[in-house]
Amino acid sequence: SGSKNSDSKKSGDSNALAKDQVLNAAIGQDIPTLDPTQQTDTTSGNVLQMVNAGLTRMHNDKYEFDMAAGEPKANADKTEFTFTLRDGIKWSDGKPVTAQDFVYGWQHENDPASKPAYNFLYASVGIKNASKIQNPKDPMYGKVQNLGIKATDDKTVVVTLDKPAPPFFLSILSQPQFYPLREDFIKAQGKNYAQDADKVLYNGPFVLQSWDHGKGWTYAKNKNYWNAKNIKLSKINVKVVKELATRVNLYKTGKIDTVFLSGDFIDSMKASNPKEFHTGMTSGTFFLYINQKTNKNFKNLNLRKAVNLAINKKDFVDVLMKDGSNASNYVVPKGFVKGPDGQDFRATADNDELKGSATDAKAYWEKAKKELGIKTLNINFLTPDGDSYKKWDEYIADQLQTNLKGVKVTINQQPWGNYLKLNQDFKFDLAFSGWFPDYQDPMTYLDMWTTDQPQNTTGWSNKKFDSLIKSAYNEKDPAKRWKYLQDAESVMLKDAPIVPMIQGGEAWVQKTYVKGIDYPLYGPQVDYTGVTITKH
Amino acid sequence: MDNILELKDLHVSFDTFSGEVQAVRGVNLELKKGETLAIVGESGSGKSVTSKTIMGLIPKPPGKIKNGEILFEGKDLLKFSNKEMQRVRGKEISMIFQDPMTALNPTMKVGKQIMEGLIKHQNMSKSDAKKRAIELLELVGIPNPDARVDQYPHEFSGGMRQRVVIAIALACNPKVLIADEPTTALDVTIQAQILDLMKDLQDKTGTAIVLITHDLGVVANLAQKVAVMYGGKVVETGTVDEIFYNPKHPYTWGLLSSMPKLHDHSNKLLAIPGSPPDLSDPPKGCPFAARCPHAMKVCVDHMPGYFELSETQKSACWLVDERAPKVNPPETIGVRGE
Amino acid sequence: MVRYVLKRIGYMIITFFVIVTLTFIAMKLLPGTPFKTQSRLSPEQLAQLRHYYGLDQPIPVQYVQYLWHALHGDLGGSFQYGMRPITTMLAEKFPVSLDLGLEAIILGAIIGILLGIVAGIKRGTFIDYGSMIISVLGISIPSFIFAVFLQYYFAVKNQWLPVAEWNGGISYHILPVVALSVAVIANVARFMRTEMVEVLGQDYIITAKAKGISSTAVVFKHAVRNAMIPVITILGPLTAAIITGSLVIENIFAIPGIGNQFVESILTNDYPMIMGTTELYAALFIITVFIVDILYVIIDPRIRLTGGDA
Amino acid sequence: MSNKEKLLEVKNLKKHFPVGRNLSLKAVDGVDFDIYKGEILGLVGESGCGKSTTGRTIIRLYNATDGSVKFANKEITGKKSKKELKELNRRMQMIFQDPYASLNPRMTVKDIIAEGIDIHGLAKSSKERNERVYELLETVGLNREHANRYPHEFSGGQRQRIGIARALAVEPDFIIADEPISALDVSIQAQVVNLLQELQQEHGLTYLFIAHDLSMVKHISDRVGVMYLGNMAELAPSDELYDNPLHPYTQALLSAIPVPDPEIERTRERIILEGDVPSPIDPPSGCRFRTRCPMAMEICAIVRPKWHEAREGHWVACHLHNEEANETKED
Amino acid sequence: MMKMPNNDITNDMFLPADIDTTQSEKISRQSLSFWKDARKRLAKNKGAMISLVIIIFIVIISLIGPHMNNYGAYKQNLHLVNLPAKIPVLEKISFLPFNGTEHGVDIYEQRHIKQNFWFGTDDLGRDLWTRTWKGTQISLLIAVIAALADLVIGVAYGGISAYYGKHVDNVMQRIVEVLSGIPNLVLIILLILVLQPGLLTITIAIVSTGWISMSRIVRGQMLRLKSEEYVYASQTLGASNSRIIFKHLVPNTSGQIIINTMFSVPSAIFFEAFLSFIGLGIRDPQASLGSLINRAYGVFQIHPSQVLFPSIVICLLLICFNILGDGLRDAFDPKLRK
Ligand SMILES: Nc1ncnc2c1ncn2[C@@H]1O[C@H](COP(=O)(O)OP(=O)(O)OP(=O)(O)O)[C@@H](O)[C@H]1O
Ligand SMILES: Nc1ncnc2c1ncn2[C@@H]1O[C@H](COP(=O)(O)OP(=O)(O)OP(=O)(O)O)[C@@H](O)[C@H]1O
Ligand SMILES: [Mg+2]
Ligand SMILES: [Mg+2]
Repeated sequence: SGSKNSDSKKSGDSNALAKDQVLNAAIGQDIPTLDPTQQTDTTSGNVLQMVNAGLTRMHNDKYEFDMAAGEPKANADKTEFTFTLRDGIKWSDGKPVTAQDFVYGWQHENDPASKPAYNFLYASVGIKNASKIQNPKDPMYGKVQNLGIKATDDKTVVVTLDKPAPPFFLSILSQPQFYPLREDFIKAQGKNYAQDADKVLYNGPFVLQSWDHGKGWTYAKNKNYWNAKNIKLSKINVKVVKELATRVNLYKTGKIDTVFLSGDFIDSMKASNPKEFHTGMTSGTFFLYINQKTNKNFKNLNLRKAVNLAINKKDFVDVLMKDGSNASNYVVPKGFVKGPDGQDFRATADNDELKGSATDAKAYWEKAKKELGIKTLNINFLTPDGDSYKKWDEYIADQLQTNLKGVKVTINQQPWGNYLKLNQDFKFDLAFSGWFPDYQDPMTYLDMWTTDQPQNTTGWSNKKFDSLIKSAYNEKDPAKRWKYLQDAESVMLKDAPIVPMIQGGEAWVQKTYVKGIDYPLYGPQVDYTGVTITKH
Repeated sequence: MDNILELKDLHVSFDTFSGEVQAVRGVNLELKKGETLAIVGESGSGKSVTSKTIMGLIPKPPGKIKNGEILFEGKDLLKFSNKEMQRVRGKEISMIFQDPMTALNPTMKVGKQIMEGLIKHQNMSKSDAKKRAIELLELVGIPNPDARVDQYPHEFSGGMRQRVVIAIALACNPKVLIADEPTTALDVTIQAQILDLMKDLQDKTGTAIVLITHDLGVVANLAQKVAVMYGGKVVETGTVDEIFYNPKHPYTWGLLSSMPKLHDHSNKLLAIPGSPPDLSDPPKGCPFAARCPHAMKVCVDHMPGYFELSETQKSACWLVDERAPKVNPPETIGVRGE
Repeated sequence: MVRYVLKRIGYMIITFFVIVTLTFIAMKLLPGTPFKTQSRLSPEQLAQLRHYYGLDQPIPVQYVQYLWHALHGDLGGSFQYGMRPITTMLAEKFPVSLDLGLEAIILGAIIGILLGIVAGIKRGTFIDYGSMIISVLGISIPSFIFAVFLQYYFAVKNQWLPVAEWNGGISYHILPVVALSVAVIANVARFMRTEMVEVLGQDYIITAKAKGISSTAVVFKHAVRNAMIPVITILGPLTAAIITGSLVIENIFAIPGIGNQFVESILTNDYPMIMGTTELYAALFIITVFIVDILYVIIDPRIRLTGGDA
Repeated sequence: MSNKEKLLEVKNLKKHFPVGRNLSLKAVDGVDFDIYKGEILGLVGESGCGKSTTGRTIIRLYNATDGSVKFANKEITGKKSKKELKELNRRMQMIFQDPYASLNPRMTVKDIIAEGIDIHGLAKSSKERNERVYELLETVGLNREHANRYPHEFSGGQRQRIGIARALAVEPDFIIADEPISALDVSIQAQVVNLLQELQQEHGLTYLFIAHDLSMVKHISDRVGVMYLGNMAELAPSDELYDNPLHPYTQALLSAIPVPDPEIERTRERIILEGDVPSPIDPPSGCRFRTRCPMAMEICAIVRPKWHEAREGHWVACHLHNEEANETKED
Repeated sequence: MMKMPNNDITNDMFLPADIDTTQSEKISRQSLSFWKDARKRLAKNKGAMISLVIIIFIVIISLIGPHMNNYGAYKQNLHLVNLPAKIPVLEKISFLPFNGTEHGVDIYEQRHIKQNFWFGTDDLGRDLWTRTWKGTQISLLIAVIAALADLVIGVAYGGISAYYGKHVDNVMQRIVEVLSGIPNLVLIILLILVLQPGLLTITIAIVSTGWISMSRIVRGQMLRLKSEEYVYASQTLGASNSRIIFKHLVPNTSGQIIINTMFSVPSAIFFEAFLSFIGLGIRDPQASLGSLINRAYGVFQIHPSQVLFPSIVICLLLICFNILGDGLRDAFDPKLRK
């Protein structure tokens, strides 16, 4: 977003463009999948958003109309939208992108036979019949022809919803799950579909020129893209290099132009290449679940507060993260979404509910001990495994043990699959978790805490909170809805059902001749569509 | 000068973990054209070392030749360069080893092993060498040699392998053949075959043979002259008859009387007590003194020189000295066959 | 011979079958699913998905299905890579690893054999000690430590060689191949030396020398050949060592091979991938050992197998 | 001789080793002989003809495939109780061929010699045990200082004597000496042979003396048996065998032995046998020796010659001496 | 009769010498048991002795090292993270990495830190000196337990297989054959995945394949020994099975067992480190050498000293154990014995 992307304004225009508009990058992981139906992760999502296009596209933290020619026509209660497609939009094989392709794409995405991985987005946004089609118990299960999308002609897509469209309706349409798909192509490819660069059709700003599994991939500018004239880069080479140290070396030796940093490389690169160093914030928030469902001790508010205050989050972000992360006492991230008043959610929300020091933590701990009649407390601290978590876990465990005498923390690092299972089975006391938005609305961070939501693995339940969320769901007035959401968050934080830790940041270096890379808080992780390379 | 091979005061030592082993401590030998000289003696008395030294095959280190000359046709082999020695080995002097099971390269065809020497020494072409190899196999009595040349050693029995080894040794018509216990590893019936073969071949080629063995029977069968070694020295040498019927050295006595004779009916063998000297710390005097029933004070500290008993017989024993008391050899000595 | 080969193949199949079964059991003991968004799915949806992936079947049925599919070259799809077929992925990555491994084995074997020959001939000299020190170091120092320091010195600090990558010119191959072949060199050199010493002490070497052929001919025609035959036997263990080494070396030098993929699949619990790779490794190992045995029989004329037509 | 008491009776003894599937190596294939009390029976034959196997089967190191062995009139093959076996082990002992392999390198000479004493509980105290060991050491011509040393410190002849002392420790009646001298130097061989002879006289022992050196066997034995490829070819008192060998194999064997007497060697006529000993896995039909026999007849390939007493105390298995065989069979 | 012309020889020397024939049986060398002999041989092996000393030194320092300061192995301090190594006196020696600088900057001065951390600190501010030696303890512990478990299982398995022979052996060997067809790494990784990393599971995983080579050696050795003549001798004396096993088979296999155990220690150290390196090792806050290296590898270029010290320790350990193993093998090698 603009705030992070400082360079483009200052020096971008003053420099002449280089002859070769080629960007070289490296990443730690290969593309997990090119099939939008299977996509669940950021890397795949990023690639898909670069090479494909839906009705809308996220750019500079705002949605823009992409395949859709402009604002859709909506009915009065905002349950039916009619999109008109742009003229001359084409697939990479030269055939036009039609309204039928959208219908097929959306239906395919909801067809149980295609084993969709992330299609609950349709239910969240309230596309007509989506939740019924997705529910195996419902008679409508799998009957995708009932989905709220129709093509009235080649250029017109009519989308119907179960209830009035939420504010994030247009932004969520930029997600890969809502892309058009070409039935004939998919059928022809069969099993091979999306397995290689030439086994997919593209309609986005770039095409995948090659995908060398495990080694990397290359984007090339898509000449058929309607907005091709505004895409400056002719090529992006992305290498897959697992070790960060190696990626940094590639950067230092000039083999790549930009690289994300973490841990100690942040300090080191900041010191050695200060001009090329950048940090920014992401929309990921990290927190600890407190299990009060099966661990009765955690029903005690004082104990939950003690745990909350015992961890020095400032040191955590300053010394351990160093990537621009923010110590957070909240769940809805900063800079993620603006309200009807044009103000950021956090600017007007309650930020200090869980503020306090280690001393306060001790006081709460003493109280809790008395109330519970305990002297010591053993905490099973569940976390997903992964290199970065290691350090964080140890720090958190150490903080709890040091600041709350008598607490003994056992770290239980588990592979992702196990973690999910243990977490959902409430087999933990504290569990480290992060949350990224599904759509650009505070709701994506809040409705999960309502009573008996599957994601609410704390066992916390608060009637007031539930009713505020419900009100927000049904509220048509954006301002009121906004207020409900802010109140709900405040209610929740007062009760400390979780330990908010941080809002994630990101640090990276990029060569000074690279302009216009954008790292939006919602949308693709990295947006290359505005990048230019100046002479160097 | 009809000695084809002559060893003069040869000394060979080995550097080992437990000090210097003086394996050969002054060996003198003479071998005439077409003659068979047998070297007999206790295990470890230096027989093999002597023969390997002649061939220039003592590994250096740990071995070193401390003194002496090896005159082959009057030229000292010890002064030869490695290259020159290579020309002598196999061509002028060749050697047969004790164990036919290990003496052949297991991964090389038998024919090729015979051909190698031919190609090197006689500049033969491959096909000529192969023809000659087949001839040689035939000569040493291997049936069906045409097929056999292309077989590997493991396809041969022990006796046949020893024949192959002999064929290798005889390939270039050497003037001297050194046979280091050529039959020890073989059964008697096979031994008889091989001894027969060797005699036969010597008759045909006139090669002089140095035959090393433990077995006095083999010596009696094959040799014209005998050298008896003990403790790194030749203690007695002479013709077969002299050594068998008129030996002068108590060790030779012991050796002869500790062997039973098939036709002999006395029921007690004459054993030599004790065991041979440790060559890493050899005795100053006669090496046999410690086991000699007739040892005198002089024997302990003074090594006797050779007493020439006849043109051909020499003995290194103080008993032969006129000052020594007269000692009779054991009864069994000097008895000729029935 | 034919009988022997058949018997060996029988064993190979049994071994492989056991490995497949073991991996299958191991994977079933682990709670992994292809559903990374489990928490956002309703139990019904989850159940439906399990049904689609055949995960609601009884384990024995799944086992039979797995075997049946495996028999048809279908090892399932990668959890990590959008159910991309494991066989395709392995087929893509295997050539890279094979390339690396073969280069390392060939280079290592050649250098190791040469070192071993020289050390064996010059026993007790400083050349001998030198090469034995090299081999002790090579055997002792873990390849990943070696690789890390190699990379630091040659690529990072001095930038003589590329840091990480594969393909495109030998310069990319040098560091990883060297790092991987050190263990091979060390093991081969040591083994070769022992064999040389052993062979040089054999009677037939003396026989050969007694023929008067030159020392070089003795060493190369008689000693080296015989010493090299047993070296074949360590090819099996070496393959295992190369596989082990490749896991980290590929990672350190960012080589898109099986080893790299294997580690990634372990760390991301991509069970089908782990199983597939495990099976590939096992097959590779089994086949190598088999080839080594057959080679041995072919090369060493002493071994004649009884039974069958031999 | 027949009035002497038989200590060991071997009847149709067979020992086959399984090799590979359906194949067996007929190491010993039906031998018969008796050993009388107080005598030395020599057993000769070429390498691999089954001498050791015979000895080892008698002493039950191998289980006999077939046949019977009676020791002091008691059958000793087949299943036996622990007690019976122990008794047998005490009365029957063995001396081995390889002086390097037959002594446990990790045990002191004292423990090696005392092993039998320990097993059979022949010493009441450790003092008595020591005394007994010292005594035995002296019996075999070693001294008591050697008791605490390890085998590798001894020469071959000394080791062989230690092996003898070990066998003597249990005061056996019968000793099987399996090539006790063939690994030794000539001068040392005589030491050991003399010792064995002395012991036999002193203790009234009975020996089965195995060797491939016919002259040594003849020297030490009262009677000599000649084996060929798992069969017994001939058995006779030693002088009789030497003076009047009946079997062509014995004749060839005798003539093949070089005699340490140049005069004899110069004049001796040799019978040189052709070829090698056939494989015991697939031995020739009929007479085992026929493939190398200079006097082989048609019948030799068909009928296995009968083991019979061709003369008083002179047994042979050869078709050349068949008439008597048939005669003896008839009465 | 003749006379040697030698003035030193006097007539009285020709009297019988009283040579004590029993003397000839005397052994002059000092009595050596197998173990003493091996120990002596080992003691002469400089490399092995130096290795032994280094290993002992590392073991000792790994035990006392963590108590040499009071930072503790787990104590975090975010204000003291990522410090380079600094040792008061050694900091003056420029080529040693102990002067508290990193890339030319004195970090201690820059960050105003008064304490000294001998090996520096890690990214959570924990003292690396303490952690390195604690890690060494863990690595050694795993290695020793694994080696011992290999020993127990391998000896039992190999022993039972060889001892019972026939069908038992057949079945057991088929199992081993199948097991050894699996690359050990794969088996280890599978086990770790199923059992979850931890000290015990790593050990179990390493042992899961480690015992096979031991069992093979023991079986092979026992089968060979079973037909050794001294075992037969014992059998003819009526020895019970247990006597044969414990007096003869086991002591004679012990050399091999010890050698193999000695080699399984470095291999276990390696596997632990390897597993840690690929992320399957000991879990923090516990440390092993491998996990320290793994953690430090990521920041190798920034803070080289973090990876340096555990790497040096692990390499030293591996090299020394290997050299010591070689030394033991040479010391026990029967080929060198006579
Ligand atoms: N390469 C060597 N290194 C050290 N010592 C050696 C070497 N070769 C021979 N010797 C020693 O030299 C001495 C003489 O050995 P040699 O082989 O000549 O005896 P030999 O008379 O041939 O005995 P045998 O009858 O047993 O063959 C022995 O003490 C032996 O140990
Ligand atoms: N344990 C065994 N298993 C299989 N075959 C054996 C075994 N022991 C001996 N044989 C075979 O039995 C045959 C007879 O062997 P034995 O040892 O009895 O011969 P020998 O007459 O003692 O020979 P030598 O003179 O070489 O000692 C040989 O072919 C031998 O290979
Ligand atoms: Mg010799
Ligand atoms: Mg035998």
